[in-house]
Amino acid sequence: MYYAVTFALIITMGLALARAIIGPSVYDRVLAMNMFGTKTVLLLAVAAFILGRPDFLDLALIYALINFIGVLAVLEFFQDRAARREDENEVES
Amino acid sequence: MSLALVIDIASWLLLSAGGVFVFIGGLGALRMPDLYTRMHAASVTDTIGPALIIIGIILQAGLTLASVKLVAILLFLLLTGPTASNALASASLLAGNRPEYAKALSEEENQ
Amino acid sequence: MALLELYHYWVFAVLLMIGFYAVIAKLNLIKKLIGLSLFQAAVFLLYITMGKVEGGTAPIFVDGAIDQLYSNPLPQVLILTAIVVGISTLALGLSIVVRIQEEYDTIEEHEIQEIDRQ
Amino acid sequence: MTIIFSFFLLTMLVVTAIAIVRIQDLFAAVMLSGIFSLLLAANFFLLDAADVALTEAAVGAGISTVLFLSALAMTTDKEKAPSSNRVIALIVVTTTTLALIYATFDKPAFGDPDAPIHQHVAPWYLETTREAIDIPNVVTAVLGSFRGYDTLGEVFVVFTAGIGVLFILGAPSGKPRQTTDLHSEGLRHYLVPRVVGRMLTPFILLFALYVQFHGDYGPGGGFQAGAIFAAAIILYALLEGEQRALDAIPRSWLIGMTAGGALLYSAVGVTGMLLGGNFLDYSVLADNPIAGQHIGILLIEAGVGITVTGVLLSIFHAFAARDKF
Repeated sequence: MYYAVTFALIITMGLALARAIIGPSVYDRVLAMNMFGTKTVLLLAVAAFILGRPDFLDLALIYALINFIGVLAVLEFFQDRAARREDENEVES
Repeated sequence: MSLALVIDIASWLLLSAGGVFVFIGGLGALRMPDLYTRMHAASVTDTIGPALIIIGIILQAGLTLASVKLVAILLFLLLTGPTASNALASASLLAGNRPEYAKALSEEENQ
Repeated sequence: MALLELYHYWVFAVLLMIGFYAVIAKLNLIKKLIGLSLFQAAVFLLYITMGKVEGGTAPIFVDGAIDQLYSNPLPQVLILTAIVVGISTLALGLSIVVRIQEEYDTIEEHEIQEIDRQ
Repeated sequence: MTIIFSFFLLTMLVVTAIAIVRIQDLFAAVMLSGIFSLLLAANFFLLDAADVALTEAAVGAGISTVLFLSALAMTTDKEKAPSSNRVIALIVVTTTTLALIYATFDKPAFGDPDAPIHQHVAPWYLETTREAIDIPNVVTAVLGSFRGYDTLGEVFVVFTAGIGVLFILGAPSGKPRQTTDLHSEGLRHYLVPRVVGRMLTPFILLFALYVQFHGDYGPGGGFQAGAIFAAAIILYALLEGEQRALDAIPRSWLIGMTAGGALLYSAVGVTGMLLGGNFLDYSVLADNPIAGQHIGILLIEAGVGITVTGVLLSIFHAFAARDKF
């Protein structure tokens, strides 16, 4: 049964990857990355049981925590860029 | 029917339902027409899918340390997933991207 | 099935060369650094692939298991440290790129060379 | 069955790599490298390398994305010219790929237990770890004790790279300072992420400590814990502004941590010498050689963790401070 779930996860990872490559906007790519992260967490959790080493769930746990940082860094980047553009516009006008 | 069999069947049902939801979410994220509908598909299934799959694994693992870790993973996913979607949507709105249906509505009003 | 067994090595070769292509053919310095980290990742993959033993498990002893096969710990040790060293050297490269941007106002290699010629 | 999963994951890895190189938008390339790192870690996990996957998880998904984004913020996020000498480069790359693939036919089959790599040193490590060190995680045993010299060298490389970044970005840029102080603000406009992030930060710190001190028994150790600890502080800096993070751990502390961890590592080695053993021989640290090994590994892992945290945070603050000029 784990195998069926793993296949579903891997196919979904492929779909998310396609979305990340197509884009078109930067937000789509961030969305795809976030989705991909969640799927990886689940894949690692299921794989820990397939490999028979449930003590390796630490890995899935750390992904669940760290993946969030990437999204926040992107937000900060957007905020920064928007503020910079405003500054430039003020200088021009 | 023994209890073990019932638990097995329940966990299989949960796991396959989770797999189906995750797959539908992936399909939605790829096929939907604009950012906000894609986000809808991805974020909703990103909460229900992991919940079903992880509860399914917990039923298999029983009362062990692994289950505690799985509950922690589920909690963190349930916290961070919607938060990330919310933040992303508000960032996109602040940057001036509007949903397709809102654009369509305002066009109708103008006519 | 016999071909599937070599697939890991082929992926290594292809990844290595994709990274190498980015380093030699791309003009943008940040793109070159991304290519360098792809190159690095390919090498990591090669080491870890070689350390895998069929039927083995991660080299962390399982309580009470007798005759359990374990994968090779040595490549894992080398790559574990290499990943952290990799991120530090990547940061060093990025900081040099930032300084180049400040001095030349561009990070495209051909534009930098033009400015240098003047 | 896992080999079929690996097949799909590896194929996705190649597709991602090609997309990274082809895409012109550098921001998209950074996003895709985040995905690349996730895929790589999943592959490592399926190849029995739990420790390596943990390191890649801690470094690849969080810290390297943050570093690339702060570099992009200071430079540009669009690549101008696509490539130079494309044809020659493609010919070189294709020939080399074909040569490498031809060479793989002589390689021992995937997972072959009789491959030359598994005959020398590795079996000895696996056997001796039980008797001489007696901790379950062989990777930590090899890293901390058997190959302690090697790890000491790596710690000093990390240390040197950190110092290098501080030298390069510490110099004044000569441009006038902007009035808007973006980084001191943090993500003030995003209420929900701030609340959730504040809730998560202590858990990440706690988990970093767990990874640090549980490294003898499960996947973990100083390198991973250092990266996770730094990631937690970076999360705090992103949410509350860089200044608040600097108030929590000031720059002088970071410099102290960078040097102190490496010095702690060397000091353990020298102590072993003073007690009559060899450099980095922990057996003499306690009456019982095995207990001595445990103490030694614990101390050097702490040293590694402190240095890695110090270096990664110094690098982050150096980039963030530069952005304000």
